[in-house]
Amino acid sequence: MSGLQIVFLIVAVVTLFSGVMVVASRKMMHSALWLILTLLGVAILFATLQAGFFAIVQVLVYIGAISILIIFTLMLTRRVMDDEHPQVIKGWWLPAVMAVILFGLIAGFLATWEDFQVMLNELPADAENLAAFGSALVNPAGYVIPFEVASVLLLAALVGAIYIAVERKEKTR
Amino acid sequence: MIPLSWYLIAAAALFCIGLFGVLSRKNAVSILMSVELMLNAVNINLLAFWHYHTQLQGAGQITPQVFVAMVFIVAAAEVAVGLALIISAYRRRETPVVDEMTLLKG
Amino acid sequence: MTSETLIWLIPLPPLLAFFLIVLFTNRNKALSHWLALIASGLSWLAGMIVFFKAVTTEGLSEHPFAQSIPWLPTGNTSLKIGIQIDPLSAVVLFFVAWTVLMIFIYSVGYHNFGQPAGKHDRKGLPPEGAEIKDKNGKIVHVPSIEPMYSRFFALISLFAFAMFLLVVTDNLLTLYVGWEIMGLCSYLLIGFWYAKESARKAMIKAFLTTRVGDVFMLLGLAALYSLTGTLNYQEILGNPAVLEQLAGALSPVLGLSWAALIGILIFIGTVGKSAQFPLHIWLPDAMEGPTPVSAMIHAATMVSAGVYLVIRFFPLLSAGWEPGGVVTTPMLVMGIIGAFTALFAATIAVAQNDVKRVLAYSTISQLGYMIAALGVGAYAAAAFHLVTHAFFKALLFLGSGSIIHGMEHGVLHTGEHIDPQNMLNMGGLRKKMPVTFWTFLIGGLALSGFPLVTAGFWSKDEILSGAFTGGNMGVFIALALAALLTAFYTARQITLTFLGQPRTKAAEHAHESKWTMTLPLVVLSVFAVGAGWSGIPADFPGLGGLIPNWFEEFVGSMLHFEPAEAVHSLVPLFTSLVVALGGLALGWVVYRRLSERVDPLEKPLGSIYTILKNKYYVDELYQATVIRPANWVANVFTYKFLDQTIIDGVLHAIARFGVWLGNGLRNIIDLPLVNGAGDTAAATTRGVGMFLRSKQSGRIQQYMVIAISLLVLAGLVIYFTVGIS
Amino acid sequence: MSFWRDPIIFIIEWAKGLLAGIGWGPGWATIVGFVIGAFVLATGAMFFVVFLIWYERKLIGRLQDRFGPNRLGPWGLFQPIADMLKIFTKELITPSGVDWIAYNLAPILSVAAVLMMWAVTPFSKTFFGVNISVGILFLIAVGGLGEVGIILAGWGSNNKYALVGALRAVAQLCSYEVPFVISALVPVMLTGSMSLVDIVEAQNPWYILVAPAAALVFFIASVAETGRAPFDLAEAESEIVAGYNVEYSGLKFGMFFVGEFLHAFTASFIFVTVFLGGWRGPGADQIPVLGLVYFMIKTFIVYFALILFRGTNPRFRIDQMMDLNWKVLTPLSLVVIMVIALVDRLFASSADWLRTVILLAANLVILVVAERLIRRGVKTTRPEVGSRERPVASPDNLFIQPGSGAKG
Repeated sequence: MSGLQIVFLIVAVVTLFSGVMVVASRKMMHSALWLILTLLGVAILFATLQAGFFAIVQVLVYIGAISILIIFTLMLTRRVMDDEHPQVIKGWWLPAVMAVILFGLIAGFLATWEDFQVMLNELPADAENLAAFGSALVNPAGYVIPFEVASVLLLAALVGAIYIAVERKEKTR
Repeated sequence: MIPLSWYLIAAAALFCIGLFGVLSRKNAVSILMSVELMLNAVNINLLAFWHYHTQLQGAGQITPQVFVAMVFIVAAAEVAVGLALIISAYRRRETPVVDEMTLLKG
Repeated sequence: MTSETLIWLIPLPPLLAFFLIVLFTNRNKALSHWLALIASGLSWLAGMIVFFKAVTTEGLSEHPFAQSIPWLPTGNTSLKIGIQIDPLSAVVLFFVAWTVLMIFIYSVGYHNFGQPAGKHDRKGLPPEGAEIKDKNGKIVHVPSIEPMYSRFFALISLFAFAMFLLVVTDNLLTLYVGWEIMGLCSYLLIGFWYAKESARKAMIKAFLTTRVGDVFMLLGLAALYSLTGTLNYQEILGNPAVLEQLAGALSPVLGLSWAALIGILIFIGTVGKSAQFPLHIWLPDAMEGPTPVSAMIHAATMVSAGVYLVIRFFPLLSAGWEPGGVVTTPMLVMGIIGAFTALFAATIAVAQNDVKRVLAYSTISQLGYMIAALGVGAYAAAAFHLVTHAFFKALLFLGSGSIIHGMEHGVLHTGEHIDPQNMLNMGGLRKKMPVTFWTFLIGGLALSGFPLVTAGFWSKDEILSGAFTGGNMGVFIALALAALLTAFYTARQITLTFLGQPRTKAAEHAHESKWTMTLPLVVLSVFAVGAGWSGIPADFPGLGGLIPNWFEEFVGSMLHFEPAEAVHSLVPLFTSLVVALGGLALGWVVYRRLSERVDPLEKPLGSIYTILKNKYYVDELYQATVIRPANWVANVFTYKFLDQTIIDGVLHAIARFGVWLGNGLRNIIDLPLVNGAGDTAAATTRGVGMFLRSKQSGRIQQYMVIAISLLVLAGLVIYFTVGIS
Repeated sequence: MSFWRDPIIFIIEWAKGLLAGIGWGPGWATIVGFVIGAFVLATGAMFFVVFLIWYERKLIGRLQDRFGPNRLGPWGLFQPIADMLKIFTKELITPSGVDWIAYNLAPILSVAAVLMMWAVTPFSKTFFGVNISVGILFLIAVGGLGEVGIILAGWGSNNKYALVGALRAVAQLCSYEVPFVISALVPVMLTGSMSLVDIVEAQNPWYILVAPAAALVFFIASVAETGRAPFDLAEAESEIVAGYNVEYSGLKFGMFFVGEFLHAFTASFIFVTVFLGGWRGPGADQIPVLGLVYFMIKTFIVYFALILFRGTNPRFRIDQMMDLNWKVLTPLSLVVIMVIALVDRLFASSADWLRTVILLAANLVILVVAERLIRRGVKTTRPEVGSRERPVASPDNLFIQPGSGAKG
């Protein structure tokens, strides 16, 4: 077992554990903090896959923006933040069983694939070809249309979020 | 040096944890967080397969990277709109708990 | 900047002007028209540069200026958007750029820019005139500015964009886009004064009639794309192999070859756009638009698009045809329809009194000429006539607008209640409106083909000689007769309008229009004369060879085969001389001394005159054959007979029987047996409903749990049945 | 390689040799080297802060017509050390009702986030932690961790003022990330790489000469990111007591304090790296240690500017702060990046000096136009706050003795 494998195992265990804690903790704030840890773990998993760019972007987008937003929302809905009541619905065991069976199924199906156990070797340094990736995003022969659509989606989300969340004042006469 | 299977299993586990969260948590913000977990699981899968295919074909594969970027974008948009909705609903109904938002009850 | 870049830029300024005017400057009239003018000026400038570059380039027809970029990826191929300037589009670009610029300038004056706003003017109605106090404090009536001035300029800018787009494009798809935008603009411009009922009806009529043609054209386009996989001109028309294949393959319709079928479908599009015989009815009604400008757009620019299309697709239409040989089916259809339309419309024009309607029918007739010319294979002649006709018809329309404007001025001044567009109310305008008179005279002579001097003579002569050498005597005679009538009604129009004595007070008080209106007239009259000199046939007695027949060389190079060795004969030449001069003289003689407001032909011609005046009752025919029957079928057959008698009768019978049967059964079976079972079933349903009701909790998560459970179940089943093997 | 030309690398190589001598493989040696390097750098940075505090207090004192610290040691140099000792010995009070993890994690995160930025900055040609290909993104991402720290502090303290302070701080930091990132894209675009090492190497001439408008936006945004005056709304003493760190005492408060000073210093050396040519200077290529010197000189000049900025500007109101960001900096940075992209593309084939001159001219034009536009939006006459005349301090006033000047 090489050093990288050990690192992977530790990170994966931490990630999964904090993932469980995200859905299991009673305090919403703790759940959000565990989420940050999970996201960080996922970023490290990206790094072990030699996708350094996406690891950094994961930290930037998820931790820097998304989790901050979530915590912000929690603060704005503070009344239930300190809620000590159970945070799961009554029949929570059914989803739990479902999730476990689903996991078994996915694993079972994956195991039938011949390349399942293939080793991921170290890639050459330029494998994550960011320049090619960048130009593919703006190339008509590449992915320019998805990229444009995504930009429009982001813009729409921005406008929509502002529109929904803005507090409409009663019209003053 | 790490088997592909480890990544896939870890991603599947993370996905199922997220699924459980979506199905069982009461608070809407929690559900959103669980959705993020599921999206992250998908991204791990995508990048693992990116690595696999790059290794298989010897050249950097663009498509998986584009997919990952799209997932990031969609996640960001989803969180922005979702949280705005939650805040808006909280203002109207004084609760972020989905259980209490049962306007569709028959 | 390369020519290609410049060509890309040609259509853009008017589009930009359209958006700017609509979005930002529509409050400011001066700014709006300056925007439109500058935009059309830029397009004109670019068009001229491109034209002269095109003219000076050797071998342009083999290597046109062309460029394209992929636009819409569709699977493996992608629809492209591109530009192409070859000799044909170069000359079309030339006259389009000029006429569009002139229209823009003219519109400024026509819509009374600089005049005060009228008190009673409403949006959607022509301006009624304003009252102002002059220096002496007297109240006088003057024309007032159009209330929707900016809107007009926005619309004609969009129109200009579409026309330029249509000309510079290199494929059918973009052409179709421009074509449809023009359809929209013509709809909006015809109905520009939308508060008038007649305008509303005319706009709908124009739109729907042209749509009939467009649907067929779209079918042809789709067939072409599915057969060849491209819509690019060069790839279809410039490729003999493709043409040969299309001409050889048999289509499932009427035993026509694919080339013939597609050709006819595309030609039907032209029939709609260029107002050929069965679908010509919209064009005269289109004169409801702001008088000369929109009319001239419809008559000199847009309808040219249809002819441009068939000229462009001539290689396809004539695929399989050798000069001098048997004409192909589409060409035969075109020859017949064109010649018939030419004669048919010319006869109607003779009996019209509205100054614009005469021109409208004359336009239909002249377009028929071009179509007929193509039908007999006179390719360059058709293109040539397209160009010259655009110039002199634009001139005539703008001139008629100027006349009407002058007359309206007179009407406002005198307060008479007469129609300012009726020629019988005019007369003697020559002295009041000299510039308009001389330019209109030039245009009229060009239209009637006054020998040697005017452009119309040269182009018409070529068409006649083409028809003659093409060996199609029927077409030749029809065209010659049409030419005679053309000269006749032109002379009639000029005589009624300008010569003699004023027949009304309003005509006495008419006066010359502003320079913004007369300047375009002068410019266009130069072209109405000069454009003909570029195409004097080399073998013309006396004059031939003095100036090289540049036009035929330039445009004729588009065709890949040599035109037939012209067996030159003096017959067509004499014919055209005789019909032109004879018609003119006849018209002048008949209408020279008209003093009362009645057409002198009305009595001698009798019922024929009535028929002509009513346009052969085609509108009524459509009313009787299409619209009435449709109404009748709907009302009498479908509603009264089918619906009320048969279906209702059957239903009523069934119902009566049912009632009888029901009553019987009710007492025997229903009450004791069925009701008992029914009640039980209802109670069960209710119970199940009550049970299921608790499941519809409004909780999304619960629903999702159910969904995921089913998914997991399905997964398990698959895993244990398929997955293991 | 002689010792004097590049002492740091020399020492590292020597230490590696030593480890190899013991029999450790090069891989382990590298790891140990990183650990030791990180430890030394972090500790050094922490001690460096002591000097920074003295520097800043002295300067601020001068700005406010005081002497600043002047009792302990030469020029008061030991004053911060005394303060430090005091902070060490203070009692650590943990208020009741705090969230233990959040409360204790927050100060650590806020210092760690800043220190992580040191890992990718090239201090000289040869001396840098790691050269990752997405260095600038890393800086921004790590900045996000600092925000998490602040949020944790605000929420974990179980205090309304702290929460409000944290909300303000995070709103500010999130907002100012937008122009920060966009203006940081300008050097990235000009260089064609996101690696800080590449950016420094490519700066010929310095990017502040090529894109002064972007540099200005970047500077203002990074000041806002540090959360210092005039952007110190998060700890506005007069409004919300002391913001997110109100419940902290002793060393934990000290961590926040250190974090803030360190962040300011870090912001200035990032500015130097991105826009002022980093370690570049005459002879720095040949003698790398000279680069370190240049780097420090430049950093202190920028830091000086930062303190001037702090000392001379009053604190923004929250709406002004947001206005400045969304209505001025963000549009400005968008315009700048578009114009620079366009100009750079149009003149891609012309000579370097010509392109530089044109870019500079374009930037100056943008700045002038922006200044005009902003002036038009500014209200020139401010509404009168009070209607009555205020009492003016005069010699009659009992609290001010005539003749006693202000002495600090």
